Amino acid sequence: MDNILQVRDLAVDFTTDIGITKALNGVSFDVPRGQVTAIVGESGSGKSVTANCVMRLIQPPGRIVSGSIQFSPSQGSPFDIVSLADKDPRLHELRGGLISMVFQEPMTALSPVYTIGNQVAEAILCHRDVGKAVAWQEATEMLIRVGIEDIERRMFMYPFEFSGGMRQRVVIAMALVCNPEVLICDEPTTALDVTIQAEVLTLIRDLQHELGNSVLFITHDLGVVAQLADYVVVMYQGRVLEIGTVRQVLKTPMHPYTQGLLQAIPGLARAGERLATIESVVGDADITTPYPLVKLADGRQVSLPPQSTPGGQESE
Amino acid sequence: MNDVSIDTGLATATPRQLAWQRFKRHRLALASGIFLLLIYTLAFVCEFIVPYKTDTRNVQAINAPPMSVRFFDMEGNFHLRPFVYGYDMKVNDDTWMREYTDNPDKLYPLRFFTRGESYRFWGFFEFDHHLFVAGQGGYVHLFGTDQLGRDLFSRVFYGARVSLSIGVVGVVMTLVLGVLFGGLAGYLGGLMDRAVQRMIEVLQSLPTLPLWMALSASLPVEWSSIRVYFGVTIILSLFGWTTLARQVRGRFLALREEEFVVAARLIGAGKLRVIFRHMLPSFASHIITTATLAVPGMILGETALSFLGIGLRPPVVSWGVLMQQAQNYQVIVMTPWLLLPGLFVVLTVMAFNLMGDGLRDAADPYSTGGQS
Amino acid sequence: MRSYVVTRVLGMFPTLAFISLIVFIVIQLPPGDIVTSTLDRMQAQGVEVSAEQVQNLRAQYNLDEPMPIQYLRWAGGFITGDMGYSYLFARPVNELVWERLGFTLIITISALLFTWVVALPLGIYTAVRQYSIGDYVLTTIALIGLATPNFLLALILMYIGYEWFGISIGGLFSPEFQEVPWTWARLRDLLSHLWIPMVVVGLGGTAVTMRILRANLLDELNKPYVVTARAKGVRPIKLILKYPLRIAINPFISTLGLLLPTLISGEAIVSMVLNLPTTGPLLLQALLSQDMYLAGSFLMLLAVLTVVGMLISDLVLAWADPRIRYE
Amino acid sequence: MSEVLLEVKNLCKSFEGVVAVEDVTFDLLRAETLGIVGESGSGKTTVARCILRAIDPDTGTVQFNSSNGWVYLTNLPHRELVPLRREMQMVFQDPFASLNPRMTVREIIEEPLIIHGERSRSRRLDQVMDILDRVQLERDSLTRYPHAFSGGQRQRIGIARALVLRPSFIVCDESVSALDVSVQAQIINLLEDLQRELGLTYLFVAHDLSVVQHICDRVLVMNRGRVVESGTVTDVFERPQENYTKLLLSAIPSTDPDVPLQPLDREQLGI
Repeated sequence: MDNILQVRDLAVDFTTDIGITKALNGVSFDVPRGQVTAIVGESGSGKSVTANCVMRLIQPPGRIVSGSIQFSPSQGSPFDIVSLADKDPRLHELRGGLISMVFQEPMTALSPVYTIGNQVAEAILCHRDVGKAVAWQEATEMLIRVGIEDIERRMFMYPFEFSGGMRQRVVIAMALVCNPEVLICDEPTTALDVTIQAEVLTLIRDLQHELGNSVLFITHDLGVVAQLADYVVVMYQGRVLEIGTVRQVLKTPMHPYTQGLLQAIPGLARAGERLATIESVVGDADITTPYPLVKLADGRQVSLPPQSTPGGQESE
Repeated sequence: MNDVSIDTGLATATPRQLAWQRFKRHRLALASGIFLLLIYTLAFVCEFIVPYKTDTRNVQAINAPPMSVRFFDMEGNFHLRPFVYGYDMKVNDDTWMREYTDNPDKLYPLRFFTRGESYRFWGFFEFDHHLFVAGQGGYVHLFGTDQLGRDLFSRVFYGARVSLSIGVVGVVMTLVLGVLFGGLAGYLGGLMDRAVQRMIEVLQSLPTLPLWMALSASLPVEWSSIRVYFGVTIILSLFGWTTLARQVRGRFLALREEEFVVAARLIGAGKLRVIFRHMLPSFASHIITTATLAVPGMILGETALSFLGIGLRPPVVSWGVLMQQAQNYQVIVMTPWLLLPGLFVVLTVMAFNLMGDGLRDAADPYSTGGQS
Repeated sequence: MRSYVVTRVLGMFPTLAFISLIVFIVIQLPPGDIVTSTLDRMQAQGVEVSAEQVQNLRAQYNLDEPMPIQYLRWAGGFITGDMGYSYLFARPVNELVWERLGFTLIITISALLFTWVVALPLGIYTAVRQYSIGDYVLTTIALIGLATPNFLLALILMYIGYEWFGISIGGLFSPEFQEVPWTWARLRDLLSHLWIPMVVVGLGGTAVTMRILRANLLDELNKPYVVTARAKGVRPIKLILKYPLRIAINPFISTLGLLLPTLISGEAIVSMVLNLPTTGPLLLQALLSQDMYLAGSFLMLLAVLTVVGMLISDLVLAWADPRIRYE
Repeated sequence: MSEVLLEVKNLCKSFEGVVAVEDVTFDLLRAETLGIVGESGSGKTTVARCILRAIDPDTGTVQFNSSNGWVYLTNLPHRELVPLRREMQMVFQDPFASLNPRMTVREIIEEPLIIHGERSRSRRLDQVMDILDRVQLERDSLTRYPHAFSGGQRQRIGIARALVLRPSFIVCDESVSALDVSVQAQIINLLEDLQRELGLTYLFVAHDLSVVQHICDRVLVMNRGRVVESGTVTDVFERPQENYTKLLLSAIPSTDPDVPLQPLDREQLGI
């Protein structure tokens, strides 16, 4: 089946004064073309590290120890992102051109000393051989598309003159302006108020439908996952515990950790009752053991509990 | 917020122990600290360390170059006891300069922990033992001598006592002024804050050296050495406190809003308790760092003023006073060893800067506290 | 922006008024005045002076007036461009000051330029190549530069110049150009002498600036906006220059103003060692002989210079940083 | 049962001319949990801090039903507030910033006892141990410093410090919003257990509506410094009257993929 990204056995170490921390410990999953894949996990699960690996943004003291990320663009031959040399021209083409990224903090993700127009148009100038006027024009169109009004004036304004939600729209425009094949969103709504979050989520969902690119969405919020994702990867302490479609994972979670996570969310349905905690759901079982990943007939990877592994399937 | 606690060794370590561990990792900072400890100790007991007093003249050695300590004599024989050669002086017929060479007949062994010139230790009690002296009625000038035949090695360490202490005394005064004004501005705010801010702005926009010069020049000539010493120190700290005051004020304002300080107020802690139990410990490390980094400025200031002849004055010996002898290039070309006090200034100032850097890194309680 | 400039410029005046007061107090501090020191001199030569003569002398120098009047007279004169009369040189201060101030300015500004030209690339290099051998070497040199009093550096250069090259370093002109009117040849001669004070005065500042820039850049290098720009595909060199450097340079511009007092201080002492015809040596002379108007005017002019310098650096900062400009 | 513990009337507070809280009025009943929800800048934290006098309000009154009868908190000089601190405490948002990094857990939890005049060392230690058990922290935590604990454990230390004086009233200022979902659940359970055991009254400030929905009996919705709607949780969350409340509720993404997110439009609602 058609996967635009295939992550296999990815391992990342962070060397600190205390010792080596294994931020990723053999992570494998697929990102199907034209769909939204969400990686969900709590802090320390390694979900952001995974996203940064795809962009090759891991900096010392972090280091990719092993594994591969096979990228299959719609044109040209597939290649492994991990093994690209630092000076490989494909790396430059990749960052911002084929794959682009939206970060968590809209307040600090834009340089305070350049205008919005400058920073969005720069993304075009970095990847396409067009004049400044063309870049400016296309940047304007993209900003209109993400819902920035009064554009003639706003192009010349500085990020600090924008609200948080507006800034995140600008960052999204900046990421989409080169029409990337993959859009990575690293907790893009965590720093926003719930009403603004809803607006931004709707925007991302609509743009994805419209442009048809593949999205890798990093979040800790299962509500956001439910609303946006087609596929879900559940991570915990640097490992993938469960993979499946959004309905499989959220409605019939198999891994006890996922079950615990879902039950720990407070809500009206269980008002007055005690909330379940991971411990109460998992008990003494070792929740760091991932369920084996299985390739289904349609080529998708999913995880199944060991006892239910279908015979004959080629397991990963 | 990783829900995994750090291994138990670090868990019970006090913040001070953690800071010490971080500081120890800075090899250069640690080495600088040891160097400073050493040189301050030597300066403290300089009467004992050096063979001569500051005004002892050796008329056989005027403007004589540094001697080297030897174990092998000119015939290549090994001597268990280190020794120096005395000078052989000859006046150059063309330049009329004294030129010195080693005299193999004057072999002076060094004797350790033995009697030499008597001195009053810190002016209090009479003593006559020295770390080393030259035996057999000879003399030893490890750093050479000046135009009056005074031993530069001895003078450098006496000078260290004055120059190094001026750094510390000056910084203490700076601290008092800085913490006082900064604290007042930060705590009282309003009019006081604006007044202090304005004062700092004015003081910082004055070129310090000319102003130091003007103030030093106004110290009466008839003042005793000790009064001049304190006069110069006060002048140096008068313009140095602004940086510290700014920092104290800034930290004060920031800390006042910190959640743990608000928490302390909400459990009913009084003002004094909030300040001394919660706020001061949090910026004590910053104050120590700033103070360490401020000492070099004081030492350099004293050196510059004394060098110009308007700071400390002979017979007081300080590094700046010593450098004053090397004011023009004729002197330097003939007797370059008179620049040696400068080397001590450079080393000391470097050591303070390096140690300050190390302290600054160690001061932050969470720099490796376990969060990303 | 305009209102910022206006408030900033207006704010300069109270500062200057304050400074003039401090300067006046400082120069009044020494016990005695020009009259007593003149009297001492005369008496040393065996000249008897009557009390009446002393009174006349004081009146002539306006020293019999109360202090506030003296201050106002001095400050007022200063504003109108009349800086009084130097007793030491028996000439109006105006005549003595301008040429020397010009040389001070030339040395200070060239030292400032030297500082920037050297510190900027080296600071960027040491930050981007953190913990490389080059970083260690340059950082060590900077540390030594920071720890060396600049008069010592001047002395060492003098020694090296004489021992190795057999030239005597010092002064701003060769003897044949000392007292002649300005020509191209004289200018060339000045430039050939200028580099030594420029390097000596500028080196300490260069070390400081390099360290500040390195620290600032390291702070900025991993900020989210830099990561965003990298993820956007901006090429490495442009990335550094356009993003972190632009921000790292802002606090740096504001230190430019604070650098001026240091440079002027350094210039004063180096000039005395190198025997340069600038304000420093004359100021010292004036202070030692209690030539109050001369010393006061020098101090005040140097202060005006730094305050204006700081104003310029603030305005440049406002121009460079939209966050300030738009407030 | 429904005795009034706290009465807030016409509370106003501005910061440098910007209005943060405008004319806020409400009552708080003993042993209930009242939630204040709103977006950032709605003034909810300012209200909480004004009540405990961490900030002094501009105008308005706060009356507190203390063990010695009713007092006007807003008029009291800070000196006279000290004895009242025994009865009202706060649990902060940031488990990292709210604990003094230079004090051990024991010193942190013991400090309120010292301030409020408990002189016997052994009695103090007993109380500290007791509260440690209640918040489910190991006893060997006492000699450790905050840096040795995870976010959830630190929040327990913060709760212990607030509870050691046996207050009747606790303000929780976003106390669980910085925590991961799994840790958040533990802390919410803990807060509920403590409320049952000790008969505590909570003022619970949060931006997370589902947390408020779970833990609170009644709720105030704030927007731009004003209370726009108040009532029982069931009323407000199931039958919201005000447009702003409707907007807030519509923006919560459901964890059910079959319930699509359809946020209301600010402009259509006229907000």
